[in-house]
Amino acid sequence: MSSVDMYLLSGVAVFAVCAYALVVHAHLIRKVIAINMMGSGVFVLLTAIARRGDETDPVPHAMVLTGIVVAVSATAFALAVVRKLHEATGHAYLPEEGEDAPPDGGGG
Amino acid sequence: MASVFENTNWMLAPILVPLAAATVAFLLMGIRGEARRNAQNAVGLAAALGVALSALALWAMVSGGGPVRYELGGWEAPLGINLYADGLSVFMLITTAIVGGAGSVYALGYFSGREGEDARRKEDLQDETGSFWPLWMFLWASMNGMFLAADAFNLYITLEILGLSAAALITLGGTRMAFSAGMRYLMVSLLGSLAYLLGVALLYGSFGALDLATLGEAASPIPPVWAALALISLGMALKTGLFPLHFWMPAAYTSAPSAASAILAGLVGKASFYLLLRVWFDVFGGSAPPAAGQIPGVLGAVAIVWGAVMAMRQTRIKTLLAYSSVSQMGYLFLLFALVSGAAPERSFEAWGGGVYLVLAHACAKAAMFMAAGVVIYSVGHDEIPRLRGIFQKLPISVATFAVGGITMMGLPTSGGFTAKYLLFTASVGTGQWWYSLVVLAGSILAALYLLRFLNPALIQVPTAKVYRDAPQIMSGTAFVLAVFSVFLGLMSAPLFELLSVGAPFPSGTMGGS
Amino acid sequence: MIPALINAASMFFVVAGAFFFLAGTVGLLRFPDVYTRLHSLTKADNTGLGLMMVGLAIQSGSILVALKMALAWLFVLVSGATAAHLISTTALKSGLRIWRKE
Amino acid sequence: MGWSAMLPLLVILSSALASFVIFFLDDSRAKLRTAIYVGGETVKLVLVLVMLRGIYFEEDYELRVPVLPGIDFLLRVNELSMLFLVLSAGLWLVTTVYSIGYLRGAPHRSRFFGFFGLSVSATAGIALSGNLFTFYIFYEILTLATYPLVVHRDTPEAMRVGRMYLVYTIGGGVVLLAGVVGLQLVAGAVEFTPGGALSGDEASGAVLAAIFFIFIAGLGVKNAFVPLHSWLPAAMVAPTPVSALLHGVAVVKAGAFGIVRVVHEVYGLELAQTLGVLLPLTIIASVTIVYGSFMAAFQDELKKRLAYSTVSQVSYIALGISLFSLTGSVGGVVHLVHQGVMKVTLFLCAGAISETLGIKHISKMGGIGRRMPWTMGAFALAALGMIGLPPMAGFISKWYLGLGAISAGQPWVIAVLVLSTVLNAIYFLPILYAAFFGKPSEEVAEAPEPEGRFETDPLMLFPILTTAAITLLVGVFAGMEISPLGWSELIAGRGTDYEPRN
Amino acid sequence: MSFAGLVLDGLLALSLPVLAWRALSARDLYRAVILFITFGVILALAWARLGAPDIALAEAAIGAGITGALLLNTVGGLSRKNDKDDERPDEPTDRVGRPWRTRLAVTVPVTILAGGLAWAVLSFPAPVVDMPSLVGEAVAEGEVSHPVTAVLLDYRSYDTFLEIGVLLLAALCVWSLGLSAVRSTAPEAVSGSPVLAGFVRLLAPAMVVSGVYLLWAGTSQPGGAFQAGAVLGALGVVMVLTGLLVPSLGRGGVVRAGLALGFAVFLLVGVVSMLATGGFLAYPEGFEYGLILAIEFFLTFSIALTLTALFTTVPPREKGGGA
Repeated sequence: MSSVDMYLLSGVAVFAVCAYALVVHAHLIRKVIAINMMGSGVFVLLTAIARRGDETDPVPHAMVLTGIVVAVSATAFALAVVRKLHEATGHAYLPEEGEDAPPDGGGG
Repeated sequence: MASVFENTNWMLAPILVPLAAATVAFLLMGIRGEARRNAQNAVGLAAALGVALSALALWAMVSGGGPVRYELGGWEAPLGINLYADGLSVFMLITTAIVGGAGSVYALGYFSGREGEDARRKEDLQDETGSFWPLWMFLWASMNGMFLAADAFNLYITLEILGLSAAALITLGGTRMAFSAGMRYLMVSLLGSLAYLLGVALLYGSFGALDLATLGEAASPIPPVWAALALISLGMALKTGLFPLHFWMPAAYTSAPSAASAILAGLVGKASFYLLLRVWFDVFGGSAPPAAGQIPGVLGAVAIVWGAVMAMRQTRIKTLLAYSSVSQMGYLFLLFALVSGAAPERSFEAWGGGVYLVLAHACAKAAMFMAAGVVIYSVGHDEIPRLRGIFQKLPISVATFAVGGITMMGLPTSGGFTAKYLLFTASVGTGQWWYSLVVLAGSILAALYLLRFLNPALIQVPTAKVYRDAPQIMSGTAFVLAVFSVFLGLMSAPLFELLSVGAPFPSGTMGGS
Repeated sequence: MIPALINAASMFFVVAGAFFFLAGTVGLLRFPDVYTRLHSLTKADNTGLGLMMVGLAIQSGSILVALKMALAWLFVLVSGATAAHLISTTALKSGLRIWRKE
Repeated sequence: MGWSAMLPLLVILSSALASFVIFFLDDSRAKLRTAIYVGGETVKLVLVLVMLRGIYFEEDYELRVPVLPGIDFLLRVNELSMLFLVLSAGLWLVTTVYSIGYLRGAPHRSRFFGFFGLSVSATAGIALSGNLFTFYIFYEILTLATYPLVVHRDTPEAMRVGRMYLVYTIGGGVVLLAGVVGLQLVAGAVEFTPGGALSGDEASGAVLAAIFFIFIAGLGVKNAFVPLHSWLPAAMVAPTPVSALLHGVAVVKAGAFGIVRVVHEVYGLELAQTLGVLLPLTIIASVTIVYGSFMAAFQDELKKRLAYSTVSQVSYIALGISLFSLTGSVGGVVHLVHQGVMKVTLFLCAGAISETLGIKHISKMGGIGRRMPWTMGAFALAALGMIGLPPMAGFISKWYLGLGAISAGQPWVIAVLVLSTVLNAIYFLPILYAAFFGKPSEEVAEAPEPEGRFETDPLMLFPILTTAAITLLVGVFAGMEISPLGWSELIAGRGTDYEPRN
Repeated sequence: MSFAGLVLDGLLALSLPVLAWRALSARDLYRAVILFITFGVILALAWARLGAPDIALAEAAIGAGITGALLLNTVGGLSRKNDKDDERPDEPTDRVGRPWRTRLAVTVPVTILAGGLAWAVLSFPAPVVDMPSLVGEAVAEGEVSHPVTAVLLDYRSYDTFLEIGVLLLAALCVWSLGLSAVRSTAPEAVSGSPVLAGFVRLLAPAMVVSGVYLLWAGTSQPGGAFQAGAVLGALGVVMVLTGLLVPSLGRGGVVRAGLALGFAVFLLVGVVSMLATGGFLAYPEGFEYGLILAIEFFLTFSIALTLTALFTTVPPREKGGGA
């Protein structure tokens, strides 16, 4: 097994582990971390793909750079919503399904 | 005249105009009060006009000269990024131009509440931070960008813009429910885009290209391609809200400000569906196993029934509409089963029917959410049991609901009828008659859930109190849009001509033998 | 002859640096409280890294690279010192007792 | 696209546009509303008469707009269209005048008249559609336009019935759609053609027969075939003019008219006979006729009795059509008109009675003939017609049906007709007896004296007298070429070598 | 590749999923965030090994650095809130578990997913398009010699343009929530420390210098607007943390203009080049290098400012009243 293969599998493993955690954990910060790292898994995969041939392929590198910036943007917004939700409800969980009924009176 | 339309730079206008408007509206956030609202309104409306004009220009260009390709930065694919417009792209652009334009006009009234005004749902009336317009413009640009993109990674970025701005629009609702719904949507959206990105990575790993056309030529039935198809489908089904991945939808559509709900329910879900269409038929064309289409097909069929049954059990207009969306989205997914069915000559019918429903449903559902917004604006809530006899007070909005319902039920002469007629024909024609039963059952179920609101609303003893009159422009826009959706069935000929430009299936005679 | 000497010197410095790292890590694990752990960590890391840098600088054979390494070491020194200071101050202010032998 | 192509569209639009304007009128602007309405009607009637003349002289009116590739929106006029069109336009006028009196001072009149006009436009569309696709479109519009009329009273009961009505009719529409699509798939675009559009080679006989029964099931809801009929008696909660419209002109008739179209102009009598689908239809119709008559006899509420009577009478049309005999067809087609005229008269009378005296039940109608002689006279005329007394309209229909049954070799149908006639007599004659010869009931005795010169609102009385007169006239002058009977013979005879008798 | 290199790669590749697992199942959220940052650092190492120094730099600064700071800040904000009203002691030290049935129900599909993906990535065919040589040929003809920069700002400049839009959008989204400033999570002792302030004063010029260097070097070697912006953004975060910058970052109009500047310049260059050459972002002959550098300059500025703004989350203060 070559280095590239190992990194390919590593990226897949990171993606899968984080997908599992994303579903299983309830705390929103954990979910945000999970999604962020899931993205990293894809980036590892892309970088490994770039390394396959004789020359390094710069296009996946550009994709990953873009992806990192997008990921930090999304993470920042997600964390801000977590804070807002925490301000409003006092906790950082999403209501389970069925609990989505309007919690704050008629206005909903 | 013709020479103006031949300039392919038109293709950038639907993307750049809203982006520029978003930037200007963003800068205008600094001004306070009435002045900001007026300035942002002007910018937004100008952009809406620009998008509409450019969509028309593209319509002329594409129907005149066939599909158009644009090389960004002057770089040929696969090195550079291309834009590509065929009939489907332009059709989707027109959809956003119509529904987005109506949404923009509606927003003029919706966010016109004055500070300090007695408002039970303050967040519905004021956009205190002035974020609605820039967010909506980003959202619009991302959708248009998606419809014109010909590059897999570029699509990923537009998906992300779409997800972020849509989530932010939901949280503008400002309630606890809005924050949790916005958060849930953000998660779903990010997860969906990541699944898509992983799919793209697999495709790049297999073929070394991102250009959709290049990928389409190269695609072959090998494990990475199957995995990519599965991941992309999963991600987009999640973002579109296909049963059973629709769990985020009701809360999101309910708690967003109604101006945003209309846009979200009308357009945003359709964008990811568009992507699905592109990927399935333009990229993977022949490499998907024929039975694969049965998975979305069956789930869509279940969604039609499940969504309608759930809609019947709701006590709020907006949740009812949201579950109705679950049901109507199900119709869209039928086409995957029908296209991969036994009779290839029926493919264009099924495909075109699904695509036409996108437009029809977008108009009708947006109009109905707008009408719900008028109710909330005027009455302060949208709880059906407390809205008995509301017809006496808000006749136009109830009428909007009823007229929009015609499309939901798929009755003539609505666009919903045309679409469901074609889906029906295709399902019988491909020998998959069980889908035709679902199509028909969905119509009756739709009638039942619509009556859940219409029946009490029409009753003569009014119990609901209207404490404030909504601006006429709100109810008017909603009504016009709903009426438009009912006449869509009569205007289908030119639109289908447009759709046949660059369609993945030959468009023969439809509905015939 | 010269290359052999250079290699030997460089190896000596790197191994010495590694030893300091090892010692620092043992300290981090074995020492009883925040303050002593910080002590072992910063001392060991600063010295260990310095020695390694020297070893590698000799190996590189370029003044420019050696200077860059020195600069990097300098930054680590400064930030390590600042961080250690901040952690210890915080620990003191939040009332963590200093460990004393019973 | 010339004048003659636009004419069918104008016929539909004349009432539709008037309705649209009326929606936006305030309820209090009664005069303006009436003016617009009557204006629309007059225009429509004139256009219809122009077309009638044109058809008589064998002119073509056709409007074709492609909607989807391969599917056209098609309006085309032929003799059968005209029969239904004249019926609907004429009775609409009468019913409208009646409604103005009936609803005087009631709320939501703009809404009422708006949808009333829309319903009639849809009916005109049904009459004029030239292919199944267009027919289906108007069929569904009719459903939607009549729903607000059914729930017009806005009571919870009305809402419940409204939901039932919608579920039944939309369900029926959906099944009809299935038939339309099915036929489209096997035979392409099917246009209504006298003598039948299908050749029988399009698909196997089983498939064609299956599609035929899908059509019958879809149309049978509006046509109120047993067991799809229960919405019809329930829909009695609607105001009386609406009931008259539903029963006599629009909804039920749309179903019956559709069956005539399908049997005569899609399949053609010959092909239908070859496929063996006619006999089942005869049986369904017969069962419905007998069942409806039986049920009617047990109702005490006048409108309910009339409703079950409709269930029974409308199926005469299908019965006639299903007999493999031109005479039978003539009977069926002519009953389209005759039943309409008679049933509208009966309903209008029932409405006038309940509005003037507040009486809704037959048991309380004793002696009513002396209080409202003109109304009850008209009622008697129509009821006798229903029973089939010569020379009234109903007699003509039953006579032809009977002849048809014999020539089709189905003599048992005569038994059905006789049984039905006996039942008709059983449920109508007691009313007449009580009304004219019975002891005045309490309600009748205590009823207030008429306020004006007439026994009830003249706007209600004159329409009643008009339709009653027509009931008599179409029977008496059935021999004329221009009478409904003459016209029906013309229709039934097209595409065959049938010679109308004298 | 040497055996030692293979072992190192194996260790790195193995430690990534392990770290991810540890981070996500850590006992409390602080630990989770620290492990997340460690993950980022290891990731940067892996990328350095994979011959992607550009990404390694960006990951270290943005992925581990700024994202880590964001997470810490949020976790701190949440726990601080709990200290105050003490209503729910379940955060941040939670170890939220679902019933084992749920876990099993998740494990099975995730295992299938992982297995399928592994099969897929190990059966990649030889690519149809030889992208490296396509890029190589284009770079040889162009004025920008670093291929990654050429891809980012020339061949795929449209992606980068939209991506800067994403950054601007993120700031807009965060501001639309109308959050108030989290009081610095660091205790008073830290934020008031003269040692720290001195350290930052020492650090600031060095970071500015390295940022500018990265920007300038980017056209010919690893580096560029993203890396430079990330470094400067990290500096901004540190300065906010130590109180050298106010959370609202200054006058509203100026901040807003600063955020939008990079995107606006990009858009403007695109439109102007469309007018000049007839193609969006098709740089006129001979202007390629200059335009790219100009765009990168403004991008660096806006990226740095946006990253700082995302950290503070506070909308800028407007004239004539609090925001």
